[in-house]
Amino acid sequence: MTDLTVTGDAPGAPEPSAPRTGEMVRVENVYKSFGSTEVLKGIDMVVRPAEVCCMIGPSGSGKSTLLRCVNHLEKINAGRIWVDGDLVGYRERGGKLHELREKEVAAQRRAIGMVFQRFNLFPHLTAIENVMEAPVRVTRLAKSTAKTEAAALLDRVGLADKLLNYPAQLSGGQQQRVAIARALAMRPKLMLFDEPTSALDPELVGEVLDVMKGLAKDGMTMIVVTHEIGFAREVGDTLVFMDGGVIVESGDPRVVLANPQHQRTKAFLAKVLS
Amino acid sequence: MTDLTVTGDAPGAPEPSAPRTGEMVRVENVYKSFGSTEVLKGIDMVVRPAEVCCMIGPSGSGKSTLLRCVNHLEKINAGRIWVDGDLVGYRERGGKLHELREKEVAAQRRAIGMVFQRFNLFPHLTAIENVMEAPVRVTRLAKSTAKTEAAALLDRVGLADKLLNYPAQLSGGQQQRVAIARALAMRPKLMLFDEPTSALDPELVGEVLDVMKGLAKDGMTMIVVTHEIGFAREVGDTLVFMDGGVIVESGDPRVVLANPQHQRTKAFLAKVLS
Amino acid sequence: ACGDKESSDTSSSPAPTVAADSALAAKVPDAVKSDGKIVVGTDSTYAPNEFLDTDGKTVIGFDVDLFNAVAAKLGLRTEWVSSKFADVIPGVLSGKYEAGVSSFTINPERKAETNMVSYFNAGTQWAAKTGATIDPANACGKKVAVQASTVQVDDITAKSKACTDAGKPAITIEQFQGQDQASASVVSGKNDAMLADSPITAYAVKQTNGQLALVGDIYDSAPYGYVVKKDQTAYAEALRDAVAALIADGTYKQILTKWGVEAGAITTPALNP
Amino acid sequence: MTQQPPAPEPQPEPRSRPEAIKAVPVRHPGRWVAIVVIAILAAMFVHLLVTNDRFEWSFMIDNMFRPPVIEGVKTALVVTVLAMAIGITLGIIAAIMRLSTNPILAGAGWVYTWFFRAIPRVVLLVLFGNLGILWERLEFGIPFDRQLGALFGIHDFSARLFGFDARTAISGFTAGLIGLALSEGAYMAEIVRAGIQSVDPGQAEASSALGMSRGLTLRRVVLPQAMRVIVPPTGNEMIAMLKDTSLLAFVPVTNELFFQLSAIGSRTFKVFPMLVAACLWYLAMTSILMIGQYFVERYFSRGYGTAQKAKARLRDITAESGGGTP
Amino acid sequence: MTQQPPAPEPQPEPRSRPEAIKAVPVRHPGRWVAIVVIAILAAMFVHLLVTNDRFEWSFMIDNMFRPPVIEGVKTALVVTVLAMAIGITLGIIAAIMRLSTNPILAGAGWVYTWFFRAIPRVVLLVLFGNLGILWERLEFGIPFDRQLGALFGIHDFSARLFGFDARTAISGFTAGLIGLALSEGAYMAEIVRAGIQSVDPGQAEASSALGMSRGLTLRRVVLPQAMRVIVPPTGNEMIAMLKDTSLLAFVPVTNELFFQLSAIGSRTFKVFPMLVAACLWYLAMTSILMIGQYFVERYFSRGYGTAQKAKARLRDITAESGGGTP
Ligand SMILES: Nc1ncnc2c1ncn2[C@@H]1O[C@H](COP(=O)(O)OP(=O)(O)OP(=O)(O)O)[C@@H](O)[C@H]1O
Ligand SMILES: Nc1ncnc2c1ncn2[C@@H]1O[C@H](COP(=O)(O)OP(=O)(O)OP(=O)(O)O)[C@@H](O)[C@H]1O
Ligand SMILES: [Mg+2]
Ligand SMILES: [Mg+2]
Repeated sequence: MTDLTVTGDAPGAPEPSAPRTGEMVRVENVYKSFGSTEVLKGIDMVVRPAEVCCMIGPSGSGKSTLLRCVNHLEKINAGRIWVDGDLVGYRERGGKLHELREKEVAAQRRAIGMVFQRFNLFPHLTAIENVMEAPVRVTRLAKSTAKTEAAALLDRVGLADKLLNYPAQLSGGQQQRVAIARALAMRPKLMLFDEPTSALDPELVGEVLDVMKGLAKDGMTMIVVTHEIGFAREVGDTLVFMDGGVIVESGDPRVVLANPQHQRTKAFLAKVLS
Repeated sequence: MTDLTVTGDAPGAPEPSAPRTGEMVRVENVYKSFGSTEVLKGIDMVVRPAEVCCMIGPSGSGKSTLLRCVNHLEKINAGRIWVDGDLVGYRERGGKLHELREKEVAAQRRAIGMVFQRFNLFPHLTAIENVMEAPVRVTRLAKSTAKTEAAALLDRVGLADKLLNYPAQLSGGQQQRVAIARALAMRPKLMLFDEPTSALDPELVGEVLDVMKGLAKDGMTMIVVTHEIGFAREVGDTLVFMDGGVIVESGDPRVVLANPQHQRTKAFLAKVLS
Repeated sequence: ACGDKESSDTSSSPAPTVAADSALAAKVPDAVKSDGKIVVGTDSTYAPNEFLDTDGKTVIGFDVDLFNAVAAKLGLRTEWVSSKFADVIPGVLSGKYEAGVSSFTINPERKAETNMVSYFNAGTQWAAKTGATIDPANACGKKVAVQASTVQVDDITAKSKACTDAGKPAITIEQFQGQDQASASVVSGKNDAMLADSPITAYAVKQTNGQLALVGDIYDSAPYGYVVKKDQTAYAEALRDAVAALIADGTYKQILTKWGVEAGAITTPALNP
Repeated sequence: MTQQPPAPEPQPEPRSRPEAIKAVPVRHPGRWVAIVVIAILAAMFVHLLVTNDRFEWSFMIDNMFRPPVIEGVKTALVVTVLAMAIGITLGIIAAIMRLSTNPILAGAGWVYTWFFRAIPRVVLLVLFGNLGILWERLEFGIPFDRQLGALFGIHDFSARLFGFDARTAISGFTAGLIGLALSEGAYMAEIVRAGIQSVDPGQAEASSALGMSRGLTLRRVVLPQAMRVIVPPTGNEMIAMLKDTSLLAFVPVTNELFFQLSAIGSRTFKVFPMLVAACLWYLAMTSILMIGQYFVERYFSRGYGTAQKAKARLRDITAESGGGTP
Repeated sequence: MTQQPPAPEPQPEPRSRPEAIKAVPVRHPGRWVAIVVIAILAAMFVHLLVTNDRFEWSFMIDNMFRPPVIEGVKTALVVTVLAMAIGITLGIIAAIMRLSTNPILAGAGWVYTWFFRAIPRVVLLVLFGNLGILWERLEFGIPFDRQLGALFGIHDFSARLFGFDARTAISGFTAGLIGLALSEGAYMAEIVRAGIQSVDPGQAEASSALGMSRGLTLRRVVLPQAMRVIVPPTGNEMIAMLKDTSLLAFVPVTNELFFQLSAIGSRTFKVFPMLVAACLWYLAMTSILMIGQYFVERYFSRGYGTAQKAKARLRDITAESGGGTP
């Protein structure tokens, strides 16, 4: 489980310099602004390997931004993020931070799969080509190997019969499952999901959640932003409730959901569960 | 309640020529094709004044098409539709059907409000201008009167403070409520809703359903295509389940939901309620 | 169509062969003769002086035949480059062309900028639709077509000014990019008359099968000149002497007669007359 | 999965703000090479402008503001405005014709746009400059907006209202203007059509569901929204039209800017400086129009999710700087 | 609300299919008037073509297929292809420069597009035709794709690889081609840029989230999708370029189509038939390109929700016939 260790340091104390072992993600006192609006205001979070961390919170609370910071799609303004022990986006040398070169950032991102709310499949490629693209072009896997692996992955998400369909010929749920397969093709150590089912028709939500449950069972470390409370309760190891750029409350999903400690959490849950 | 009177006539018998009194909508043996695909295959349906008829059914079953036929946004290929006793889109004279002129179709549509899944607000007009547009331009209401009425309507849907916002400055739920106010501004006798909440974030669904509940309580005749089973159970007088272009089952929502008669209904409800 | 036949006839008859004169050749600057040819700028839309043959490539005309002979006298070939009329002299001044041969009437402005060698005498000749009565000396209120940038533009502008000064209506002047359009506009009745160099007008009258007729006499007779750079006087003198030699040996007369423009023959070419 | 008791302090108090990240940026040596190359080229160009005496700067400046040149500038602007005004009108008519369900009207609209878009403007203008060759008199029996037909054969139409001498009427300025306007109409027709088609059909549907007529829908709902799509290319057309007034020199229209500058060039044999002057004049005029277009476009995108747009743009920029978008 | 027991037969058996609706359609008298007007105009135009002897049809047909004219057609096509090829290359380079985060590169790209878009092509071509006025020799020290710079001042650059006589090299055909290509590059830059920007930023994001580099993302994800936006206007540019080869007549390039047709006109004084011939030639050539463009566009929209598109189109049509959309 995530423990939101408010590390023992007094306010203003020097930053701890590295994550402990046995942590897949460590987010430490992260701030992020867009222009003059501050979206993340001191986020601390730890995700251990094989853990499923679900994040909920009202619109605009900064959930997506936090996810995007974890794989350096957004640059943070202050704080540190480590994934699997490596500082994300920077190298610390001689007490100074150096931006990583594009190639190095890309290499870091390969270890992190990301699934977007709006799928973002490549519309000009078929399902199997979508899945093969990164292995073939980035890790320079032989085409035939990549093809076999892609077919296996698509089979795993239940799409063995849709290999040659273009995204436009797939339903939303099918597209999202292709997107998951595409992310898995790079054999990530960590998967980020940003409201993976919220753009889907209610009938199609289940099939995507099932695939995610399977992943969790297989021991994938996952951070999942979701409004599917049922999923969080059943699959999540931790539930994090964000509001206004801070983590208001977190803990075992069954505990948090049954007995929220904070007024804001209570109000939000009341709305969502109604 | 709607009764799906399979009228006593033997197959192939001459069509009954007019709706009975006390019926707001009468749909009789309606067929509709797009090109070679038949989308509606003999729909019969009656909605009485002040009744709320909810329609459910899988994607592609023809729910939207049926709604669009009721206000002649689509031309039917066979059968008849009456709204408030008037044949929709045609005039029967000397045993022949004559297309109504554009003006006459427009006049019929004024009695029928329609709310779309994707709101379809006019993006270049403010909320109040959206509501005033039709009364001022179509029924030639004085601008000042229209403005007062529009403000009252927007107040009724809980948007008294958003009169001057453009649609892009409103949340989805607010936009949909403006769309409802816009339809109400023409004082329709019948309201058609096509999945009015399915494009909304879960948090915003409630506010729109509340407005619709209010309308139902005020005695508006409504046909509502929806996936919100809770709404159908609570507010609907009838529930119609469509599949593959036919009405498979209909009746009291509580009865149909608790005890569906048909296999297809059972399967669908199992999916949606899970 | 008959015009076609004629021009192909004229172009197919062989140009007289001319022997080189090494004394003259020696006066040509190295910059010009080093490649064995003279690059000539010309506006090839001016029949019969210089225009494109039916093959769409070869520039032909009496100017062409004559200057080819002049070059041959200097032991050089010619390369004819089509240009816009207005761009020929600037091209010569910049060194883009080594000579400008495009029916340039010698006038003070041109002489001030360049060296000009006279080789022909042309005047301005008017034409109008057959049967029309128009007096070139008093064309006030008429519509007159002319090719842009020719000396006739100044001429007709002055005439128009004379009209207005005399309290009469001005001449409506329409300036065309090419002489062909100017002539065509008179044939169509769009304009009342045209004026151009005498050989041009004569050729137009001939080509339009009697739809046009000459009006009035040739006036403002002035020499045509070859244009070379101001600082190439020796070269200009060589050209002048070459023309004189051609007059002397009869080739000159032969070429002019071939094109039916012998009326404009001169006896002594001059540098900047 | 590790099982631990929930953290003892479930509500984190944000600690004091850590130091902002000021990282050493990545170097891009390739870029510097490109910049040096650009700098050398620019320097050489400036050197050329200053040292090559064929530019004759003082002569050029002397001559590029002479009254006939200024007259030419005015002509260019007047023709631009008139040709665009007529062209837009024709374009709207032709677009509505092409969108008609009636095949004959749609076909006529198509033929018009096809013909005038297929022929080079310069050929068209020279042709129009010579149209007087066809007739000596033109007579009108139908209103001005039918001038297209009029140009092509009204002389044996019986309902003659008035006539005039075609040789004077259709020449120079008029011929050039009509040619440009007809040509522009064809381009505008395509633009207006694309604009109308770009509007979400749901809009027209919502409008007719409210009982608004087709005309009302077009006027109040579709066209205002189509404007967003129509205005930017119309601005481009305007700029293109200003540039194409230079083609009037070949009609010819003698008080046109390019004609006047060329005339000075050929009179003085200083062709090159006058061509440079033409470039400068057109650069100046089109640049002003471009700036105008920028503001007009900004005006027409008001109310359309400006917030979203700004957000999208911001997102692009930040994603880019984060290494995301190319 | 009425309370009734549920209908006794809850599953309706669809009855036999009723007679299809065959309604008497609404009449549109206004349309008929318009059609009659169009018919009269068309008839008058045909009458004009047949009766007015200034068209000289037989002369025109005799002359419009002569070898030099065919040569001119070939030149037009060759120049179109070459100028577009160079222009597209320049355009992609300039677009990438403009999208660079480096202000100097972006600025250089901007200046290039601004300059060449602001000057009328005809002025540019005449200017290029006279560029020989500036230098007598050109010498090259940098590769061909830097020709822009070369044109503007390479004569005192030290790394001379080879040189040639500028008076012959930069004149006629070469000057015209370079002028058109540089101008086209500026237009293509804008098109490519718009195409790249039209691709959903989510695509680039997804791609970089997969660990693909910026260049890979551009090549494999962004450009293929941008093609859909780039291809149609490039087709238009191609057609515009074909038409603008007629401007080469003013460089002048003597083996150009319009020049050749005009030359026949000037030799024979039958200007009008030759202008009509020019119209017919350009009509034919551009029409063929337009047909080609139609197929290319269709090809490039493959895989992009063709089904949805067809559905949307169908919806338009049916809504229209149902009285919905204007
Ligand atoms: N690129 C950006 N530029 C400017 N503001 C941004 C950007 N991305 C996000 N924001 C703002 O940051 C805030 C948090 O956004 P974020 O997308 O992280 O919220 P969220 O919790 O994911 O909400 P939602 O549930 O709506 O997705 C919002 O106010 C949003 O407007
Ligand atoms: N304009 C059209 N042209 C062609 N086919 C159409 C059109 N509109 C609808 N259809 C087809 O008709 C069928 C029924 O569509 P309809 O939109 O009525 O279904 P629905 O029950 O409303 O489904 P959903 O829940 O997805 O809205 C679908 O197969 C659809 O593809
Ligand atoms: Mg989000
Ligand atoms: Mg639907």
